[in-house]
Amino acid sequence: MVSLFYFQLLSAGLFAIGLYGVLARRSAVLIVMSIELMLNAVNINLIAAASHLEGRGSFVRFDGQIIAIFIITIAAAEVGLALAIILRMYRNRSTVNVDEIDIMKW
Amino acid sequence: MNNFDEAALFILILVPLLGALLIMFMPKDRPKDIWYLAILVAGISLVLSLIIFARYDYGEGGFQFLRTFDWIDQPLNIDLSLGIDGISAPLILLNGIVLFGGVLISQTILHRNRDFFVLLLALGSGVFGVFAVRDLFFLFFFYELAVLPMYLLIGVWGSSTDFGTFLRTKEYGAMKLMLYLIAGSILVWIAILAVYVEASDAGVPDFSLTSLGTLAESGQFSATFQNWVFPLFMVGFGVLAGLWPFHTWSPDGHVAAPTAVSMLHAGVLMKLGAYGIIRVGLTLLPDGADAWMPVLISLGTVNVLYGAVSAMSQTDLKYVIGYSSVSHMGYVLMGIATLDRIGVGGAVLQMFSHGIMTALMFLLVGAIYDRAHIRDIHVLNGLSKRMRVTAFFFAIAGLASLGLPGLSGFIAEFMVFTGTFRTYLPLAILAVVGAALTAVYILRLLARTFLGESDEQWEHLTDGSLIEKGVGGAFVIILIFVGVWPEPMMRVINVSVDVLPGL
Amino acid sequence: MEWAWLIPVFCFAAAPLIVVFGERLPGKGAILSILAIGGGFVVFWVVLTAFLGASPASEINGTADCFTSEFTESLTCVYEHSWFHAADLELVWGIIIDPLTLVMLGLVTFVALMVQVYSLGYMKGDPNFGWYFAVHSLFAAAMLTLVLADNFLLLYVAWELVGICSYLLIGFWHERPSAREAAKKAFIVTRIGDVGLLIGILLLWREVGSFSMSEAFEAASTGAMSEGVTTAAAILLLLGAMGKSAQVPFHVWLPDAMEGPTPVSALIHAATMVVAGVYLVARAFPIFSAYDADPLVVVVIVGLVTALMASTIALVATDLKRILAYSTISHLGLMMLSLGAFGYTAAIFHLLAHGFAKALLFLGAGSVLHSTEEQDIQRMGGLRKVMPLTALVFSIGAISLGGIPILSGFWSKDEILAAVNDHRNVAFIVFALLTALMSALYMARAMFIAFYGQLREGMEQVHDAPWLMAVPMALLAVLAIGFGFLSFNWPGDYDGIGSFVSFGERHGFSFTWWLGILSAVMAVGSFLFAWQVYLKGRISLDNAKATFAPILKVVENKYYFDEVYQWVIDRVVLVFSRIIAWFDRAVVNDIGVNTPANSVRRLGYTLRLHVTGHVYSYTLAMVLGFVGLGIFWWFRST
Amino acid sequence: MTGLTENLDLLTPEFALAGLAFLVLAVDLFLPEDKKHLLAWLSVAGLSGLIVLAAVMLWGEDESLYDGLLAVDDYSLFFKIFFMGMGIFIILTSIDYVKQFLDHQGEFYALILFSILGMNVMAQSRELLTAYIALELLSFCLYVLVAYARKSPRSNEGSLKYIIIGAFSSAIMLYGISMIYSTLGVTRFDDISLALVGALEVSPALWVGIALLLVGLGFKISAVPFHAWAPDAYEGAPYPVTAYLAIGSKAAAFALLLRLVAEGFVPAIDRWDQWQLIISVLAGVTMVVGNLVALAQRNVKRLMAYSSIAHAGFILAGVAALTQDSQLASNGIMLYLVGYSVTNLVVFAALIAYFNISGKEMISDMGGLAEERPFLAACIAMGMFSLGGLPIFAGFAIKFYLFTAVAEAGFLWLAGLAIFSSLISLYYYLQVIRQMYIESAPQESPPESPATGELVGLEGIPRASLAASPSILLVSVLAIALAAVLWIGVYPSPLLDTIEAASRAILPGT
Repeated sequence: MVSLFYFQLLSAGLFAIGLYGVLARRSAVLIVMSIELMLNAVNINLIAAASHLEGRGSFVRFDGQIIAIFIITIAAAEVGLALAIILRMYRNRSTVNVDEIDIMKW
Repeated sequence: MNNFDEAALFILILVPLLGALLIMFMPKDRPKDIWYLAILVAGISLVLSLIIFARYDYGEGGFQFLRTFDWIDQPLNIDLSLGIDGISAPLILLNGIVLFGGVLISQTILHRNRDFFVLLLALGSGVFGVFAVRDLFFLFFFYELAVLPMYLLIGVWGSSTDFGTFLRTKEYGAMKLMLYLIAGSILVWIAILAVYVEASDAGVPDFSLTSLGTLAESGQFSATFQNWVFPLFMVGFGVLAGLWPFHTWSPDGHVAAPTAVSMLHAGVLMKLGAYGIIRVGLTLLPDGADAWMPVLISLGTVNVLYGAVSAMSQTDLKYVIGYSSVSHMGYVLMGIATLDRIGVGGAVLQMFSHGIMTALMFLLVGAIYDRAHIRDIHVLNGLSKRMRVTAFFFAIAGLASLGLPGLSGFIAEFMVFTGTFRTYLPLAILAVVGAALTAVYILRLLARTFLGESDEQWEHLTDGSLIEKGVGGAFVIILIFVGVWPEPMMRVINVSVDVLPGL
Repeated sequence: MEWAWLIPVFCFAAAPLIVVFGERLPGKGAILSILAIGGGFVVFWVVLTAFLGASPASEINGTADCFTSEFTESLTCVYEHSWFHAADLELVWGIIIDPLTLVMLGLVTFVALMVQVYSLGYMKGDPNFGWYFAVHSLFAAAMLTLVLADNFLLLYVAWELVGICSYLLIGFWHERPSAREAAKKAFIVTRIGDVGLLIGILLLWREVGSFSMSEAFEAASTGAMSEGVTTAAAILLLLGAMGKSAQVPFHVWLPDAMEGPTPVSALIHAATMVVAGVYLVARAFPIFSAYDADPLVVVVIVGLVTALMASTIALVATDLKRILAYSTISHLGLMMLSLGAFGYTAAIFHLLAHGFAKALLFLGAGSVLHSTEEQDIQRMGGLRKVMPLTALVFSIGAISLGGIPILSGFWSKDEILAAVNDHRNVAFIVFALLTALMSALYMARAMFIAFYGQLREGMEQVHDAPWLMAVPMALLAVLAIGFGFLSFNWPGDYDGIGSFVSFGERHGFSFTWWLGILSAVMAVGSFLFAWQVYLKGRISLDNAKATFAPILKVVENKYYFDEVYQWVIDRVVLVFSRIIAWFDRAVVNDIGVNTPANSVRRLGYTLRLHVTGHVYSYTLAMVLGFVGLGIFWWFRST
Repeated sequence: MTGLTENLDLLTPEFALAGLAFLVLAVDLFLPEDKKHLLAWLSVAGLSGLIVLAAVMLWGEDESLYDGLLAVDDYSLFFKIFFMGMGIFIILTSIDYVKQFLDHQGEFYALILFSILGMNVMAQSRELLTAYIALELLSFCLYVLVAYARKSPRSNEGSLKYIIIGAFSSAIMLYGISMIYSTLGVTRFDDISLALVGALEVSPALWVGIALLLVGLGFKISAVPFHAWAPDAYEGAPYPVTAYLAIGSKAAAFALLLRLVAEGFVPAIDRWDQWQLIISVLAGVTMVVGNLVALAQRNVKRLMAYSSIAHAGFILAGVAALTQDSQLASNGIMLYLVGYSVTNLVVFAALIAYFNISGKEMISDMGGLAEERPFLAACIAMGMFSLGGLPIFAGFAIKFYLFTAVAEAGFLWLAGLAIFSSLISLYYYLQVIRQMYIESAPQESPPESPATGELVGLEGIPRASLAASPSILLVSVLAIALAAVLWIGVYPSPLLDTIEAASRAILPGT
């Protein structure tokens, strides 16, 4: 059985990559994708934790997975919504580059 | 105690507020009727305050007209507890008088006068409230309520003045006044919270001045605590009282303010600060007061001298009187700081006397400004020719301000001097010198503005209207009455000053 | 006798009535005013009679209000009524009736009555006629209160009120800038002295615990009050007295005060108010003379310096009223000198004699002014021919004040010289004699130049005083001549003024022959000399003038007091005031208030740049926030 | 699993609310364009009914559903009624605006109803996932609502920023939840507190988890430094949505935070003692930065955004002051939320009324308003005074109560800071008042945005759609809200009684 620590490491790594993407990318679409990456990191963390928390090896705890499934659903909805808004943005301003999306500031 | 006594203070606070509410619903195109209504409301307030003052039983002393309304329950226990003592009774009367006078002479305000009277009456209600409550929360509540309308009153109906080298716009004056007073009040607020926390640690989580007073008497507030909280009260309330160096809002505010507002501002509002120091500072934190009084009395002395010296070279009538107020409030602060019964009594009387006197001065300045549209004492001259009565009243007010015996200012200042003589001899001498300086600027003002030949440009001026004369005359009579026979006022003040803790 | 309080009350009541109803009263209120002061005069006589008939043993009305003062050793009655109290401060309306008060009452009521009657004529047709009489009433009331007061506070109250009346009357013709300035100056200069007075009074209160004069005297004489405090209090009271009585260096206001109507000068600035300082020192004599009487040394020096200085100026002044003013200052100095030399009786006696004579002189001068509208004596001359009565009374006044024997001035001046001779060293008597000499000289000078000799051109139409003005002058002239006889031991009970008004041991009339003769000779000599110089022109002063030109210049410029004061006011006080005003605006307000306020706002403008509008910087802020939170958390939990 | 669902009926109001939302959507399909505003009235009627239903049905209940995932107690009832009441007023203030400026009216109201459902569940959830889902329900609705002015680039931009930051922060919060879950093994608030009490020391993983959770919630309540989205979203959103963001979403987030802290953290006294300081620092920074930046604003919506950030700081100070043995702080927070929301309602309703007739939202445009529209100006002024914390308005009483609680909990310095920063806030509130009362009306020229030169607030909307005068509806909403502001300011006692009961549900005390 792989120690929970490694899962957590993996999850943290994935989360960090997502985080980097959010900070570094200038395309709104790519930022949303990076966020998806972060959410998946969360899922890994949850499922791994669920499997390790009690009765190691056998899946007696379901709550982690349940949360993960909820997250997947919500993430899908979120992406849909985000893309719709990005589309609207593109229609009006012909750009999705967040550098240029700064009418409102200060 | 009959029913009237129990309800009197509540009604007193409520009348101006309800009046304001009523005026709010008047049609705005009938300014005259609005004015009449405001007079009615202020008149009722005046009558009430007179009755309350007259019914205050100085033989018995202590707090009277007691009434307590539950406001909110545990865990934050706040009651609206009303009651006045000999210190607040004269001030309530003062507010009644000045408010009534202010409303009367605001006949000339026609532009949006509905809003004007609403705000003015709200201010009056706030002041009544401060003097009538015995609860820290409500004291603070009404304190802020009294400050709130000032911004608009000055900002909308005020006037901007260009002094050549610098400009004082009404916006500036109003904003500075408002922020300054609120800045002072936040110190008070913090101090109130500190007192509450301390009292709560001592097992009395309460804002009531009565129970906090008992707590203070039993020595529950440690000296260290008192020493750091008292300056908050002192400076916080001091700002409103024009304590140097936190006074600049006052002259600038006057220069910008319309007449009635100046009257209330100098006449009543500045008294709130001094009253707060007595009512809250001295009552709750006697040790702190003891420790900080040398500072307060020194600042008070600076007030007296600084205000007088500044007033000497001002050219704007309102600046002169504004700085004179700073100077005179210095006597109030000094009197309080003596922690001597004569001194404190003198301070209270000075509050009353100065209130009437300054209100009168601003009234007359307003009358002049309305006609001449200028307040520069280098330009105005010989006004006594055309405005005999105005000049006469102004002279009386000026003389009261320089401490002429026979007028109320003398008695008050004299008592402050005596109190100070017993406690801080060197400062007392400086204070007496300050009184002499007053003569310099008052006489300069009188000589330049009222005496002498008048220019042609002032030939068209007319004397004060009947209302101005009437209100001014009433004020003059009060000044003389109190100056000649202060006993009715003093015996009320005495009973409560005598029992102030820490004296 | 307890009705003495009525004396001022009549006038107190009259003043507001005249102000309010002036236009509707007969004579615009003048009649009321005169009635009031006349009533006061009548009551004064009633009181005087009662006082003379009373004795401590007889206990008027069964009360023990009267007693024999241990200081003056004369009957003293005190009546008090509570005014107000605050804590342990008890204030009373209280009147004291003793010889000193009585003689002052007599002087004030009489001269005020005379002057008011005179004013009926003098002020006729003035637009502010009623106002004039209202202030006069108020003044009389305050002055009477001042002399009646039995406690220092009431005295101070009256003291200030006479000051303000003086201000109002000096500035009566305020359209004239000089009158305006003079009024202001008078008030402020005396006010400076008043600061001392008030401090002194409060100091006494601090020590004694009461404003009562008798208690203060008690404390001073029994030693309950330390020597230092007593001396300090005396000096402070003296400051007030110097201000009011125009002693050097506070004398500058009095000559300028001549801007007021002349009857005002006669009443306030010659006979009554200005002597209040002398009265105060006399009244507080137990304090001055307590311990080693050190304060009296100051008094005597102040008096001498004032007397000398003012008389020299009077010698060279050319304005008739100013000559009289400087003469007044000089004589006030003499009174102080006398007091400083323990000449209590002499001082008071001179006060009275001078009061009548100087009032007379002023009224005479007023009469001249009234008809010629000329003040400069160099443009007068020979007025005797057109206004004989005025010339006559003026001459009587001048001779009396100049110290020509058997007129009242001679006797009073002689008493002063005797006192100085008895109690002070020889330098004082020399200078005092010098002053007396000069006083005769300038009186003679003014008298001869103005009234005798050739009538000036353009003065032919000048008329003499109307009867309303003449009668008061005549009455005063009688007193100027005959008042001095009161100093003698008359047959019967009366042992001279010294037995009535005295401090300490009573003494009857005594005459130091050598001094009396010397001064008489000097006075007569002076008049003769002046007669030669100014009238006959036989003696020319041009050589002397040339020799003493530098000194003369100093004297003509009044020793530059005004210039120095003006410089101090312009260059020190006003500049200081402007600096403070600037400081208030630029430092306290702009730097102290606006700067913090503006920097907060500027901080806001700077801070808002952190919301860049770019979404990645928002996320970065969140990440940084988390890192900060984590670090903080780490520190907290470990 | 019958035990989990046996008292499902307690959720009737929520089900009904969801049903109402769907009903609105369904009816929307059949209504002609000019009758769409009836949907608003339908929603209002439905919500009113639900308030009555909830009050009657749930009064005094103290139950737990789904094995402690949801709580039906006085606390949740209080917030339910509060949210639905606010919802009613938001809808009422929106009607005119939506009719004039927006398309797809029906869905607008449905979204608001859905978001209220999310808020209701937020207030009653006692478990992290449930809370999260409810939060997302609210957020999704808000994302759409912010973007509702489809043609306006500002609306698009605000929404885009909002959703990106929102998604990002939900990822962060979920990561935090997952860390808590993996270290403590629990997600229910009471279990968290038990686990915290039991744990000897807090492992780094756990504090990372809790910190991340705080960041996520910090985003929702717009605490500095997680606030930067708020000004943009507020400014970009259609006016009623801005109001809704300021009033509804913030209150809901605090309802959740309050329950989380009170039930999850406070009982673990030792830990909470340490964390209080962290939250108080966060609160201090939030109020100071919010108020300072607000000084520099020229757009009134943006100003209100920063103002709401500052107020979040005040409330957060109350959160820091929560203690086990006193309900003072939680009372203070709830009172503050109510008072603040009502005040904001007054301000926003008046601003919306002004916008409806002028299409302007820059502060400088508001000159002379007191002359032209005295009532609107008075409402805005009173609201501003109230926000600035002056009596006789709600702002004073609620601030006093809350700050007293903060001081009483030992954070006198924080109370002092709060008081000081409300002084700063007074300056910008007064600037608005000054503009309306003292300045005269500006010269007639189209308001320009300093950044782009486009029309601010009216992009893509024909100017002809402006109304001639404020509708009676808005005026009556204003009157009612104003009365509430005064009532809370003058006599909050009855309200406090209710709040007291709600507090006791989450903080039973000792």
